[in-house]
Amino acid sequence: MTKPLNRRQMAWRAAQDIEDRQLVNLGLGMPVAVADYLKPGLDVFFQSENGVVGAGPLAAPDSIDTDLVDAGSRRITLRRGATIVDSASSFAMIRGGHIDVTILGAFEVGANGDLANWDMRVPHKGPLVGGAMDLAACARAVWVIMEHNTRKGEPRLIQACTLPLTAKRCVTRVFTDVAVVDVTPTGFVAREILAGLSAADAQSRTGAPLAIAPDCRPLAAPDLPDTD
Amino acid sequence: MTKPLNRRQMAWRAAQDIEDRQLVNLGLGMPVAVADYLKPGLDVFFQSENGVVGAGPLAAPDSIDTDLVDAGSRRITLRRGATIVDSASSFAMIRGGHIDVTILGAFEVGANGDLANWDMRVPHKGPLVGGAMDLAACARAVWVIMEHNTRKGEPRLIQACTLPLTAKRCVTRVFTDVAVVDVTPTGFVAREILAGLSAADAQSRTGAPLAIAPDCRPLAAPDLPDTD
Amino acid sequence: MPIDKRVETAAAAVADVKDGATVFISGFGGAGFPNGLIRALHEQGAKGLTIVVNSATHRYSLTHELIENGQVAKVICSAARGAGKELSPFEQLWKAGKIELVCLPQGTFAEAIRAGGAGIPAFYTPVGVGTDLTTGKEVREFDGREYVLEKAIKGDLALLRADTADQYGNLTYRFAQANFGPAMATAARWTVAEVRAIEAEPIPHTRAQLPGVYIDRVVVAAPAKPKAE
Amino acid sequence: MPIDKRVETAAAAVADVKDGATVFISGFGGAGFPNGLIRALHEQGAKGLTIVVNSATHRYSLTHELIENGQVAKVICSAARGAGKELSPFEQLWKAGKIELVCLPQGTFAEAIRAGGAGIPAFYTPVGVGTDLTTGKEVREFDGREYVLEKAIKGDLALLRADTADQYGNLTYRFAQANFGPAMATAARWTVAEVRAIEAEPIPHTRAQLPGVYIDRVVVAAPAKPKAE
Repeated sequence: MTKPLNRRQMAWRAAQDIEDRQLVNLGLGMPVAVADYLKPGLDVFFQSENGVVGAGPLAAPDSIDTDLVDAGSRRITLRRGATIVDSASSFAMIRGGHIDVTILGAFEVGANGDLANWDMRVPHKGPLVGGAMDLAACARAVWVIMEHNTRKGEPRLIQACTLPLTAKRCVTRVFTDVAVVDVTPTGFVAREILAGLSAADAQSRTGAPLAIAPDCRPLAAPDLPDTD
Repeated sequence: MTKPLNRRQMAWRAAQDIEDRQLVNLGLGMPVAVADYLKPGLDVFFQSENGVVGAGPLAAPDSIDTDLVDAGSRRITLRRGATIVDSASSFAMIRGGHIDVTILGAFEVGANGDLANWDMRVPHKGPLVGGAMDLAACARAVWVIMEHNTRKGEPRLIQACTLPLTAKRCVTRVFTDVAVVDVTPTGFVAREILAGLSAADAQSRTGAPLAIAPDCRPLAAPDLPDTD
Repeated sequence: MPIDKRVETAAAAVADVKDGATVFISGFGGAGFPNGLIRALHEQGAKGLTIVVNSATHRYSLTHELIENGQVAKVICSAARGAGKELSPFEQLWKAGKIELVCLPQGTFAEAIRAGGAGIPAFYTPVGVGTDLTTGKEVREFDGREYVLEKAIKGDLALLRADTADQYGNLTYRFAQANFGPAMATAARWTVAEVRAIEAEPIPHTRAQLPGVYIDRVVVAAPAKPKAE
Repeated sequence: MPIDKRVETAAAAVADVKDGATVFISGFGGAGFPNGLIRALHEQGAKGLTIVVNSATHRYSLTHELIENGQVAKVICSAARGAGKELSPFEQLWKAGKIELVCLPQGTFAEAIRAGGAGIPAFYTPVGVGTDLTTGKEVREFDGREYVLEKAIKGDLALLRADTADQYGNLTYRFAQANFGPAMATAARWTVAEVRAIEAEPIPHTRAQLPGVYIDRVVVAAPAKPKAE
């Protein structure tokens, strides 16, 4: 079996599905790395919940501006043509369905598209929802990047979410370390599976029926160093 | 009896009640003339429904700018410190209760403060409400400038409005050509009456009980040419 | 491909408007009327339109050309009265039952459009409670005051007038030009802006008044003079 | 008297905050925290406060000083989790039942504040339907989709950070400084802005990002450095 994708490779794979001229919002963690791997020639705007429309790469250490940040408090730059709006306007943009694609991390995705990504029920720690519910409920397409299984080997793609939901029936595509899975009206459908991983293997690692697309292809990504 | 106030004098009288630093919206017609007669030394901002916050005097003929207008399509100027917002934000300001005083024209005012100023039921003509309902329902104080009686001598201050309402229970003060009348929980109360007009005369020209304030004073205004 | 929303002519910008479309038209108080685009829509000829415009008839607007040309089936506005004693083209067609009319308080009109673009299907407002303009609408009390439920307005197309644009569709406005335009741009599936000039470089974020992500096409158009001018 | 909203010190700007007040605090993602005013409010000592702030605990904010000082009875936010594995001061007091918590989706939080300033008592949003954050709230269907009714948030005082102000209270922001500030300014009975500098002349309308009519006091304050910096 080919080695499962590392985190950067998963981000790379998700990036390949972004289309020209889309307005894209990337969640904290793995998803923000997607911006590094767009297909050549694409002209894409990245929106951040704090109102930046056209976030560019991270700022170089010697040109950091503490007022130029994204929703993850990362010190960023602006791309050509970027604008900045206030939070109420930023979420009007999100809630109004103006974001073409949002790519989020997740703990669990249900076979009906339910998403759980905001609360791990960490004992004693406070809740942190941020903009995840707005993005999940309202972006035109909601994609997830996550490991196919937990560290203990439990499936994250499951029949019904067990953790608190972020939004119902919202996820349409999941990029994992071993597969690209669409969430369809009839449930999970594998579009790509890691070379050497059989359909039966993929199913065994998935907590709900996993159909195999007729044109299912091998999942592959270029060599990339993993994130820290 | 002293001569009834002309239209400019009515505007002058209303202007005397505007306080320092208020945010004021003036309706079309007589009310816009109020801006010409503020007490000396006041620093007042005039808001217009089209988003101008800090409307100044009319533009001189040789410095007209067709993009610098108020809600009445008048070519205006800006005062020091003026800002301009879009319509949604302008009405957020109005509806949110941020306008200290609005001064409107009216056809009828009810003894309970009901205002009718937007539809004369002109046969075949279309309705025109504009921002009147927003201003009447939401300004902190709603004052009216109108003739005390119609051309036929019918009262405009009446027990209950007969014309379509602009807003219910909103008017708190009425400046007419013969009186200044407060609308209180117990009905109309005259604060000023034209010198020489008796309380009985004022009552006879009013379509609902008109109490006389203990400190009721003579209504007076400086000589001013009437409007066209 | 680099984003470039510039188109050559107003005609090209509205070439694909379909019969029955709901079309927002900006402009208020004489500023911000997209008269070049309105004229192009007149010439394009789409029929059965629902027009969402503050004034059904305004002396500085060319909206009446669409109405006189029989292209308009419905008007949603806050002002439907012609200035003169004679009936306006709109008033004639409305009285004849040929145009449907929805008249809203201006702030409700603006907020309903803003809601349409902001994913809010309905909201409560104190404006219009107890008046003819909210007859039949749901009234509900919050903290002892009555409010009426108003629904969002969404549309197919918005026609805006602005001062300048860049290739990304970012817009600047002069003075009171913006009025309903920004809200309309968010509530329409696609939006065309006519501008005085297109800037060669991207408009800096400190000057941009509407993010270009809301704009699909920009076109330079001299202000088309309506009759009143 | 000429309008002049300048005050000399942050202490003077918040001198009259009363116990039990509802206080908005701007700031998000590290930008726009009014740390000078927060510290002044800490020193002023008002207690029983309801704090409306996006993050109950943020490494670039001094909000935690109010919390540690026992001044806060309730927090309305979208993020209440401390960054580290150790419990934050907020989390300790919340777990001990000494601070009440309302956690909202961030867009609902922003829109509820905007609604509070815009005279909208309640609105429907699709966000949070079917999740723990809308338990017990009214759900209603419009055009086949479910929405939840959310109430406006209003307050007594808003504390903002901006870049510059003028004597009229008009504000400019740098980059992402604005975030929740403009909405908060409209929803509070009075608003104080701390700024890097006060401009000698009025800010031109083309540069002003928040009309001064929403601002009551402006004060120059160097950015107070929180621990994380």
